[in-house]
Amino acid sequence: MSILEGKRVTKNFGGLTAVSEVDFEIIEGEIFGLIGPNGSGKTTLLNLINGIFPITDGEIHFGGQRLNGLRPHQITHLGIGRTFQIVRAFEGMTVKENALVGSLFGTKKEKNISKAMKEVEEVLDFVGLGAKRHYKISEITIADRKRLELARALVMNPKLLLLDEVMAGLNPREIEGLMEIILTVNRKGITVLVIEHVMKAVMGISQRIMVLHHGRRIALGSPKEIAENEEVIKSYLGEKFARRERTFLKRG
Amino acid sequence: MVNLGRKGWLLIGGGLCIFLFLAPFVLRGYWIRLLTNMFMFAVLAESVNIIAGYCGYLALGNMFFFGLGAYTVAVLMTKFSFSFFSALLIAGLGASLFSVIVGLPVLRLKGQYFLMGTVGLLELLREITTNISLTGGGQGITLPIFPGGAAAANHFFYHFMFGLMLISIACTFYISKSRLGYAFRAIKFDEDAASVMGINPTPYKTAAWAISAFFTSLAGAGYAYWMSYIDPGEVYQIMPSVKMYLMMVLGGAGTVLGPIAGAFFIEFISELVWGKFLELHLLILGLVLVFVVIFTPKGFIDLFQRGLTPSKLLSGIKANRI
Amino acid sequence: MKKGKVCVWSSWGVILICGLVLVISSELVSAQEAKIQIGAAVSMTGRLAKEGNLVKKGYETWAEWINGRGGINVGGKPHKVEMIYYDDKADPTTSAKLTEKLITEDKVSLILGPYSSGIAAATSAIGEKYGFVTIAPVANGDFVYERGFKYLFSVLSMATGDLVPVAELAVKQIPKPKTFAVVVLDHVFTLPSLEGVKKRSLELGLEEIYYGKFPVNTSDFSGILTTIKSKDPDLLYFGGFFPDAVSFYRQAKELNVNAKLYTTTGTAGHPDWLSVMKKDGDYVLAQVTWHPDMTYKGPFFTSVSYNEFWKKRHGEDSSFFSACGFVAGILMQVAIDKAGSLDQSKIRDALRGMDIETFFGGFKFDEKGKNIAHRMGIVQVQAGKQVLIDPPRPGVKLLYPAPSWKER
Amino acid sequence: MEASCFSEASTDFISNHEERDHMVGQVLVNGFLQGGFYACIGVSFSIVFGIMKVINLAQGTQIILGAYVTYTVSQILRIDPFFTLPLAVIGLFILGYLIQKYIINLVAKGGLVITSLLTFGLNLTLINVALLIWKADFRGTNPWYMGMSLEIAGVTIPYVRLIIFVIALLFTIFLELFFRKTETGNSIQATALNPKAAQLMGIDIGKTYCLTFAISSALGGAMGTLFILAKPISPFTGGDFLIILFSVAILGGLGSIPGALVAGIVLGMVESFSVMFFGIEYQKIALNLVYLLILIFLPKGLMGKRFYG
Repeated sequence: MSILEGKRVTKNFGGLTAVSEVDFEIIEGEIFGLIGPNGSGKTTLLNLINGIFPITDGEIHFGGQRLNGLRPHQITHLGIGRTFQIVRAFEGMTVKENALVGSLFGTKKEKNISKAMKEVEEVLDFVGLGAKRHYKISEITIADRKRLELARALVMNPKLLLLDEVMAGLNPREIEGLMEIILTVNRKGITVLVIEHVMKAVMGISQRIMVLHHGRRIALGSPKEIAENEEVIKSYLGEKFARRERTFLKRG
Repeated sequence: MVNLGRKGWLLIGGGLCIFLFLAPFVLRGYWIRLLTNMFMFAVLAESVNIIAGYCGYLALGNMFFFGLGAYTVAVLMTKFSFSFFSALLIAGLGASLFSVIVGLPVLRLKGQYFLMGTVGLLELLREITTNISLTGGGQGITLPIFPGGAAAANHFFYHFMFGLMLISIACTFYISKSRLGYAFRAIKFDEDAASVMGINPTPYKTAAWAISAFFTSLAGAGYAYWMSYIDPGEVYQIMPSVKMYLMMVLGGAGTVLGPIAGAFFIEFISELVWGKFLELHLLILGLVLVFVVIFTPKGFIDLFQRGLTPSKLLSGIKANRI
Repeated sequence: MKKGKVCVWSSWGVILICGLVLVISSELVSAQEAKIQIGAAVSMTGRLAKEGNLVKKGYETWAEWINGRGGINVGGKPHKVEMIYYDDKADPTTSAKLTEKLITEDKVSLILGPYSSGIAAATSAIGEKYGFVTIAPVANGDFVYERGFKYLFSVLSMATGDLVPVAELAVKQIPKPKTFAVVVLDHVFTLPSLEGVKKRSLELGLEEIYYGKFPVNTSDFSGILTTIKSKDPDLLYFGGFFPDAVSFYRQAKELNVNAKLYTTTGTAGHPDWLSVMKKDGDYVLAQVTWHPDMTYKGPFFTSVSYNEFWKKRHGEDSSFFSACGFVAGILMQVAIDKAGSLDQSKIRDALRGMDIETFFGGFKFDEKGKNIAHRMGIVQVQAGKQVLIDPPRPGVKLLYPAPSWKER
Repeated sequence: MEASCFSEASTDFISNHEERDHMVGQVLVNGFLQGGFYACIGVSFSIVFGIMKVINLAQGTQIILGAYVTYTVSQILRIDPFFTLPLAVIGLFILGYLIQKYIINLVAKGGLVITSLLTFGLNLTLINVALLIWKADFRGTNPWYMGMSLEIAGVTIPYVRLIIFVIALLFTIFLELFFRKTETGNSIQATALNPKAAQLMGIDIGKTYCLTFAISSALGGAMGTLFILAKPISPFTGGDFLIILFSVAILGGLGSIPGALVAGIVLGMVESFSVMFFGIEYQKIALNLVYLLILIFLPKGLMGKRFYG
């Protein structure tokens, strides 16, 4: 059954429409890909889901609960975790402290700090930051910051995880690693929504993919369908990639 | 510097406290007064540290809580013949309540606008106090003299401010270790990210300001009784606010003991300055401000950490210059 | 974390060292003692710097003068005096601290008071604590003396009497004034004087047709003046700081607001008034604590000879602020002479019993330490000069009614 | 006491009608003329605030320094204060440029606490320097036309205030044109919007900031010249401007010059009408209340951008 459902979701900034009448439905337990050219409204859609922007028109439901008009922290407490495209870690706090905030104030609002510390350390080990837990944010690499973003979202132990371009700017090896992590997370039963530009990754891990273009939904379906969808190819993927992808999918 | 364990530090700290507690019994009046003054500023710096250093909201006008406390006590003691301590309690709680009330609208402002808002509040409260006959208006108000001679008074106010300082330190220490502290700092560094991570900023901001208000107001209350005469122009000043910020920055914003150390340091400096150069102290205080922010924008604790070599000093500049 | 802590404590170390240095240095200061040390904390900077420095000048000159005569006579043998000055920055806290420093650290034998009521209120409390006589040279807000202090003495009569002579003068004039308006700065400096003259005027049967209190730093009086103009009072009582008075009367001229008599607290007697206002300053009245043309006689000086002495030293008339400082010194010295020792309680009793006339005027203190023998002088600015018109002198009369701004 | 003069101040207007109308006219003019001056000093603060996000707590004293230049020069050369205006402008321009180049730029990226502390430190330093040079005495000018005024329909308009108003207005308009039309002006605005982008476009941020601060300082100097015509000054007078500077900047909106102009005049009106309706002792309260209410309820100011976040 669906965990997150959007009906004719629309957002206007003054004159221009960033997202218009997008319908979507995310099935519990799946990895749902969201792709589209820059400025196609992907991040805006995320901001609408977790309440950073007020929604102009339409409705978003999370497990039956209507999200319209809720403040970000309320939505977080319902069980939606999120990472930021431009990393928004708390400079001046250590890696561990950053993650700790998530577990103290996230979905389960851990009261006991030492207990929180423990699980934070587990999560940090899981995303591979265990060794750097005492580093200041300024002292760690982009890749690590992305991992931290992920960790911060995970310790909030969400039912739904929104990942905004966690792979942007990483080298292939790091990407492989992150894909692994995301799949493991998903296996633990956490539904995941990924925004990605790295086609290979998003095609590889998502069960279903939605394509946005100029704020409209131009396609929704399995990676295979998307790769073959003419409009998508025209407006976004481009022939060359599509061909390679088809052959890639044929081989299975 | 040798690194004693936690116990060692506790020992030193405790020793220092006992020493300071007994000090007034050996020191002469001026020194008692000087230290009392330092404790007072330490309290003020610490309470600014809570709202600005931890929570990142720069309440430059924070001194209006000081005036509020001072006048609450003054009016209650003279016009309604309250005892000092009951008046004190009311002053503290009153200020916190007030901070919550004005906080709801004012804490919505960010950065410069919050800063300027608090300055506006300072001015407004001064003008209002000047215009109410209950507070003695512009003529100021005279409090009852502390009964029981010079020594008794000196010791009373010394220990009052000293105790207040210890409490404020303890409170800040608790905050820094508790969920509150994490929430404050998260809000300071990135309020949106904080709210996405499940922190509802409003109550935390308000709490931070209320605590800050509480201590500032108590300090003001003590001050009023200590000076035994106050007028609006004197207790609602912006100058001490700025001094508080200097102390906080110098000692290290968002650390427990930094502001305290900063307060002591600055008070000693200005004390030395008056003695020597009569007509230059503004200039010197001004230059101290300028040099501090240029060379040690993160406070001298940070400087100690990085080491005191000239190159390190210059790196302090490099961080912020354009 | 640990590291941070280490640093915090090391900084504490630095501070404690600073403290030690300070202790030692102060010890060195208070070590040498030969003469009578007299301490004074006055405002050399801050909002009251101008007046504070003038008072200090009075103290300095007195010290030179007394040392020139061999010093203060204590029980038969003269002691030279040595002054210690601190700058209280016109801030009561600082002033209180410095006064306590003078008493407990520098171990001075005598204290000469600070400038202004607000600050005297703070320092007198210290003097009282240690049983030190405080002679307040220029602090005549009644509230300062209403706290039952035993060691506090005022050089001046109380502020509520400051402008009373103006009202008394006015009602003697032809055409007799009927109405008056009061415009006053809401501040301890000005309120008492204006309240006093208001009360007296009402007693004398004048009618109050306007009363306005303005806050500190009011720059624009045109609103208030417009109101006053519509009421057209005979007497205009104004009380405010120097800049307030200047912009008030300038705007009065601009808006052509006329009265038969203009008054300010102090300001028109202020040294800077003439240089700033030029001829627009004419006809305005103000109280002065002292004036060279006064005709008091006393030990050491008459009003005239004092001013000549001052002229020789400084090449200018003595301002009344300096006179207050100077006479405070003389009081102290007379009291010690009479007490025959430096014992504060003896000095206090000497002052209590005192009833003398000096170049400054009479001195007789009531049980609260108010000087009941002193009477403010009233000056009117006539042709760019501050002319003493009260106490009355032959050949000097009040210019009344003042011509309208247009006719000047 | 307050109560009594409250009623007085208000009743007399109800009592007599054409007196009241004439009164309103006068008060209107007063507020307007005062407002012009407020607007201009406000602008001098507002541009630094809007463009560099720096709260210049020394602005008041810079204005006073301008006044001192005027005072000194007109005393020495025995010339009309107005003719010293260019000197005040140039002098303060240079001072401002140096301050920004060698002091403020060193901490420009330091954030709000740092810059505010710095400007306050500068303020103290400047005050003390002024104190050493000119002493604590009150200094004032008194040209021959001081206090003269023309009368139109029972409303008196003092020449000095009129001239002050006009000059202040000219300065403001000139500045607005400078920002709109000239290339330098545009580059300054670009820097204001987004320093990083501006840098990429090849604008020298440091230099732009110096220029901005210098302009603001120069404007302050000019206003000093005008101020000392109306009121005597001492080194400590500068602090009195603070809340006006803030109010104009806030009410006018972040760094918006036309906004500041309107704001200044609105404040002037509030000031003089509050006197008319409530009595003068409520003037400052009214000002501060308006200031806070705007800050809280009118986030965009009158013509500026919004200022949450």
